[in-house]
Amino acid sequence: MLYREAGQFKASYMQDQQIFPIRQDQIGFWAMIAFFFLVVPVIANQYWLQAILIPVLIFSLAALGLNILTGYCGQLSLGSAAFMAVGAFATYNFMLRVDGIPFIAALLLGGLCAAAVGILFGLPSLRIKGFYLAVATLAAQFFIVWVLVKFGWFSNYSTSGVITAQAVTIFGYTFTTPESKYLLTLSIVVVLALLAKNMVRSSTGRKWMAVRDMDVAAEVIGIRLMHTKLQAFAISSFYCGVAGALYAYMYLGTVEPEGFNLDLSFRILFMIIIGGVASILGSFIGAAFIVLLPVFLNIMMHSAIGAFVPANVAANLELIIFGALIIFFLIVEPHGLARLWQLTKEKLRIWPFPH
Amino acid sequence: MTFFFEVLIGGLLSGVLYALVALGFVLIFKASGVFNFAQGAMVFFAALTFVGFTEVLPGWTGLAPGSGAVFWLAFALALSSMIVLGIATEKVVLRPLVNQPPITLFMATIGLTFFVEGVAQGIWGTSVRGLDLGIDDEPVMFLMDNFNMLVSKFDVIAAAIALVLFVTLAILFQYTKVGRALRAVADDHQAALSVGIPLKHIWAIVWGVAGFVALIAGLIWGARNGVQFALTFTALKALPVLILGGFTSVPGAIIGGLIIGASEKLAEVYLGPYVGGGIEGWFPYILAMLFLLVRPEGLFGEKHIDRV
Amino acid sequence: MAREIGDVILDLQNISLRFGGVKALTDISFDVREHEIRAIIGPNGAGKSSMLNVINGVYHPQEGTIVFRGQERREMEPHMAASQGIARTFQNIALFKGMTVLDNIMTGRNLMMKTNFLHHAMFWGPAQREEIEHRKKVEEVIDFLEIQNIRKTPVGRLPYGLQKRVELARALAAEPSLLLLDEPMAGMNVEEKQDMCRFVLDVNDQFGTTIVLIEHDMGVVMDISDRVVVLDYGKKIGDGPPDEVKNDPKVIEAYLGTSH
Amino acid sequence: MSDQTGQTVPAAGLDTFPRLLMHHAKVRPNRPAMREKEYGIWQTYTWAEVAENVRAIACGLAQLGFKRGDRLAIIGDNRPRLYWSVAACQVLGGIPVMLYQDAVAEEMAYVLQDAEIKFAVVEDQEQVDKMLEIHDQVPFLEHVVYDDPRGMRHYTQTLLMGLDELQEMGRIHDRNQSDFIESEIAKGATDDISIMLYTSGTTGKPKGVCQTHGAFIAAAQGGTQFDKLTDQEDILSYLPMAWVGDHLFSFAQAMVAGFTINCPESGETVMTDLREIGPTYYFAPPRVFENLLTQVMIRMEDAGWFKRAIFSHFMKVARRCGAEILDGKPVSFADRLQYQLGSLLVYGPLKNVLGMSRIRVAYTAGAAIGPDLFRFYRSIGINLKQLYGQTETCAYVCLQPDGEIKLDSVGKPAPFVEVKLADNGEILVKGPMLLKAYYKRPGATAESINEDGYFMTGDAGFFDEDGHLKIIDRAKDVGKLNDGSMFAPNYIENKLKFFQHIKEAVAFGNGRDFVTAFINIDLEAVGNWAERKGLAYSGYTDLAQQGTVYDLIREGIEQVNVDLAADPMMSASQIRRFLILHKELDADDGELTRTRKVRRNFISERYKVLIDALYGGADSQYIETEVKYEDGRTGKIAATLRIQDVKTFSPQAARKAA
Repeated sequence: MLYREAGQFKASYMQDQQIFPIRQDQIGFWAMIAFFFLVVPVIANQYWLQAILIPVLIFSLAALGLNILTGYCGQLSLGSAAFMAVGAFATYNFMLRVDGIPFIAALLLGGLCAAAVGILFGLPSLRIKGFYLAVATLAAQFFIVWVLVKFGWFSNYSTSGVITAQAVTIFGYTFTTPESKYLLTLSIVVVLALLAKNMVRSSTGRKWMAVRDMDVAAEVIGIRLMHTKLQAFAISSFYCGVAGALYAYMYLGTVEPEGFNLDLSFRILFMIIIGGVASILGSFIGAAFIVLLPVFLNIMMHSAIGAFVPANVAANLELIIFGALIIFFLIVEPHGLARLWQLTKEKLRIWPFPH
Repeated sequence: MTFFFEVLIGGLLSGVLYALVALGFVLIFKASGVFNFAQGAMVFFAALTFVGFTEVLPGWTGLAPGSGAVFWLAFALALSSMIVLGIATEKVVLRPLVNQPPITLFMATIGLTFFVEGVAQGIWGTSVRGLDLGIDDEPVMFLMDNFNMLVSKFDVIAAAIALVLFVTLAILFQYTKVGRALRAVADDHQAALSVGIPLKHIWAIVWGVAGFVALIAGLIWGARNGVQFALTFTALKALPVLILGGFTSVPGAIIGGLIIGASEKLAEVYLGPYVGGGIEGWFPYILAMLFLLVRPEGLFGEKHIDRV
Repeated sequence: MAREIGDVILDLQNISLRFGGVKALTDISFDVREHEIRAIIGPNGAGKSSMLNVINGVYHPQEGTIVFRGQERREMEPHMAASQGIARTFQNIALFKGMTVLDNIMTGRNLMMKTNFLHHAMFWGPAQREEIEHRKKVEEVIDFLEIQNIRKTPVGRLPYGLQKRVELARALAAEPSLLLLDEPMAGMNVEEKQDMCRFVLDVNDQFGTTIVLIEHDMGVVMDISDRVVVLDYGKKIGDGPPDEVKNDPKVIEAYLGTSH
Repeated sequence: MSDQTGQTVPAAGLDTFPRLLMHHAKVRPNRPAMREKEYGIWQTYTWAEVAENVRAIACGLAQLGFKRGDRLAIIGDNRPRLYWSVAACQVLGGIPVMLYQDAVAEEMAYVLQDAEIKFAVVEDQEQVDKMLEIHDQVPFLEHVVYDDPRGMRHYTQTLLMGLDELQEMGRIHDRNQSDFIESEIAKGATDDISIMLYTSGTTGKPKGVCQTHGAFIAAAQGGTQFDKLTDQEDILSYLPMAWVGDHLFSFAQAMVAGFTINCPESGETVMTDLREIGPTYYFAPPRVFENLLTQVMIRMEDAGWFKRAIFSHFMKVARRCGAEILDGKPVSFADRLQYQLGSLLVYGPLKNVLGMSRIRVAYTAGAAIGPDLFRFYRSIGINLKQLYGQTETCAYVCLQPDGEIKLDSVGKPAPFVEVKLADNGEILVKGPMLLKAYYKRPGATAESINEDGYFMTGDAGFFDEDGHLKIIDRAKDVGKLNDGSMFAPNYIENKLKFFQHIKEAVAFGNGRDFVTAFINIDLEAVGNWAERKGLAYSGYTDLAQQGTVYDLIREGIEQVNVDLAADPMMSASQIRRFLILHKELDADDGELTRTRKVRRNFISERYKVLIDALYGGADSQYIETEVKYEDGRTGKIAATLRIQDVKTFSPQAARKAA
């Protein structure tokens, strides 16, 4: 309906390969960016920033990481949370042990550590696929958390492995207010999302998808499966690692290894199933959905029965609804909410025609 | 040496229980090609349902708490619930997803896991319950006296029950019509359909049987460790068992279970102290992962060739 | 004619392939000359696809040697074959279902792309230049195979005949010197077959590509191929120009003995 | 030459196309002159690039021995390089001869012989094959240059050459003799023949119409000023290059105004390409607009009730006030508001999906356009207008001015054009855009231009009170009723055919007291209508004779009568009686020409008994007709046809009703 594409022809491949080839989409994108960078910090209150927006962004990044591995490269992983843990603890140790290291450097190094661990646990993917691989990634999940708990060095010998994030200072500015943390998180996430988008729309992404869709054919046209899969593991884990570090530094402040448990891995998996596999946008939608659903449920139930629901009942209801939603989406729309948006967009583009 | 055997036997006995959970996976995988991640949740659901019924039945019926009648009635009700759950899962979740890639079905069963756990705790609450099957957790005196080995009577009986179950199922599958049909289905769905085997019927039966196996496993595990959410994690250990034993092999599930059970206990006892303990939690997975690198098809699984 | 058949570029010597106890190929030898169209025919299950899979390294024969462009080896790895200029299509279309036609064909050029994921993450600069350069080549292939109007369509939505054509496009994008076609015309209607035939001939003619193809349609095989290998139950029972093979009693028997 | 406004006023001395081209190459070297959808994107050629390429082709042709006055045949789809070849030929003082690319080899042979073609530039292998096929009939054909080398590898004929090779050759020549092109351009005069377009005419063999640079430049300038075209326009060039309209819009006007022409990827992708380019200036024959509208309606039928409701509501609003808003006429504030909303929800998106969002000016011509169709496009805000012209007048006689649109006129005489009517109603035109001559046919030239220098169009028409020209018929078909008033059968038949249930109509009245008509119903449209009404029928003949169908058709004819009555010249031509034929008029039976024009004389003989019955006052008539089937067999259709009277209207009443 809002699209006016006539006349938006492409006279060069550069124009044809833009992320948003349609002008209206470009406008929409920049409007969103402007809204989240300029308007949100002004209008959102502490609760929204700290308890909703920051975690949504961080989970988006983790989901993006998992989406690279699972959505684009087709390798199912149930260990995302463990890679987040690696990122968080590695960043913590870099901050702790390297004097004067800039936060961003520590963050990136933390991500790289996660990538290295990702490659290690990605090795089985060379021989196995599907749920076999999923089981192997469980090994990462349990093993890594155990290592972080058992070896005090990682948490600087604190009780039960809890770490407390150091203050984050960049160019002399210390990020303490929710607004500043939100903006820093947003910037990092936006940049990384853009880089991810670039990867998936170029040769790297095509190789991932080729491996995902038909590995034998991929091999026959000269794609090296080992290299491609491990690359996906590494990049995916990097994203998860950075997300983990942000989880510790921008969101919670203190985390323990058990916080990165299997449940969190599942949540991230749910984000991409509901949000949309093989979709950058889907990672964001999925994260927002999973974070907002409990909040929404609470409000709903509060208004329905007039009192706050006991936490355990709410938790069980959440489990039920998550479970049901996953099944629902897999049956009805395996490509998730992003796909629904895509379809809506198609409808808008050909409005008033139905198809 | 005695200690080693104590540990080994203890491990093997708990391995039998892993195998019991794994058996549920194998049954479903063989019949419908679905990797049912929710099997663990079903074990939890079964145990919790049983305990729940034993608690509420005296109030509803006036039967004496802890009486045999309550036990059997609760067992019957829990079993019915499991069969209903199994059949409902087959109809509501899996049938609409037929012909989808296996990985999609797998993810659906992860969703199912959450759903089942949520429902179980929603109905029966989240507190840890004890479950008394009337078997005492005391050392087997014979072994104690003669070999000075500490082996729990409960474990031995549980293992015996499991073994009886394995044998019964094996006989059923080998010699009954349903069993033969099931094996045919496992070999080739299309072929089975074409010779007139009612696939949907078979699936329903399999899910029912899987529910039954989950109930038995749930009762034993529950009686041993208490009925609690952690049960689902214990049940997850059936996954490495499967990787060792192969997804399609019942003997594989048993042997895989024994290996996992024994090795994790031995590792805990002999390696644990060097690294601070608690390695039981991940050892089976790492073992399975390393194993996958060497022999991806499992101990008993068939070698898989990609036809192109 | 611009096309002149050259020297032997691929020589298969005494190839035997087993799956477990099943013999798929037994002691097969034949060669392929540069610029020729070489057909492999035979009844179902004769081992034709296995033969192609051996050539480009998907299967590893237990015995025999493969000499490609003077290099001798027991087995090939698929990506090695690809980097030496062997491309192929599959009997059951092996396209990347989740990608568009354009992206599918672009994957065919992956070996010629030199930038890495870091360039790609930045996109602008070397990655973009390379992307555009290869896009141009791909567009030529698209133009050559006349699939301009489906460029941006996800391949899953295309009818069978077009999918086959896209698969050929993906193979051609690699600018192969040896092209293996596994039943390129199977399941097509007459018109689509004619188109495909024309494309195969055009490829051979315009780019000088050596082609090894498996085909069931005898008419097509006899029309377009220079030499034909006949397999039956994994053994070679005939080899030679179409006319010769057509009249070979052993070949006739193999065919009469089966489906016809 | 003020380019600040984007408006082009050609300076003096820009009186031939080559001079115009070089002017643009100098003034706007980096503006896109042409685009072509190829290899997935719109390959763009700037004016400087076009000029360079034209030079190369011209030099190449000169190298081959092309001389001033030689004819160059150009055959192919709309391809930039073929347009360049036209320009290159003109640079050398040659005459480009445009051929229809879909003509069969035999038809081409005639033109090549007639124009004594030595050189041809053709698009591809397909055209080359045709040239080779007829080469022995046109022995003087020396060089065939092809644009697309695809499939040409094995052609060894010496007369063939690739355009690439020719250009390469030309470039070397151009470097060596850099003043060659300039001197050739300097030799050109505005009175030189710039193009030869073949016109089929209604009788006889096609004639080559020779137009001068001056004629086409005048026509192009007139049009450019009239519609205030700038160098920012985009036009989609998809109609045959051999057609005068394409030459005017895509060549002459583009050269004069300096705007961009866009060549689609292929014939099948025109609609997609139209959507991508979104032209600002557009031409299409009525048939295209009709197909588009049909598609819109069909696609809307699949929409949900909500969308359909929105659509039909806003289409109603548009019918009420859309055209008026476009014409700048006063419209109530409420309607204006509704129309704005409609623009957002319906018209805007609709134009978008049709690729018409950016259209400033669109023209249609070539056949009469139905008023409903015409009104539809105007009502959703597309400035669709009609024009009138023929090959001999550079397709430039009358144009509808903005804001003065009438559904059934072709507008006012265009700038520089003088139009007058002969006594028999024939339209006579005079102006700079008239043809110089028919090629090698002085007789035909003399016959078509009268002693006062007016070109006789052969069309009959009249001016209405506002000075708008209305075309009514071919002049030779126009007759008189017994009371002396004019009878224009085509005019009446077209009006009948705009009614969707009528497929063909034949009107009678010449030398009679009143007008009667044969009707062919449209089997599909009436069949649908019957289905909705639950009417059973067994085939055309049965359906045609149903009473309700007669009622349906009669209502339509009465509507036409209202229209006719409103027009003083035509009110005597109201249809009094009609019948629906028992069979569809068919070219196989000789009743229609192959281009589906009614063969009036043949029909009046064949169905004499029916005509007699129409005028004799009977209310039914039996008839038996022989028909040919597709397989060559013959058979007979017999039926008793009803004849019905139709209400007629007095002019005053009709005006009120209209």
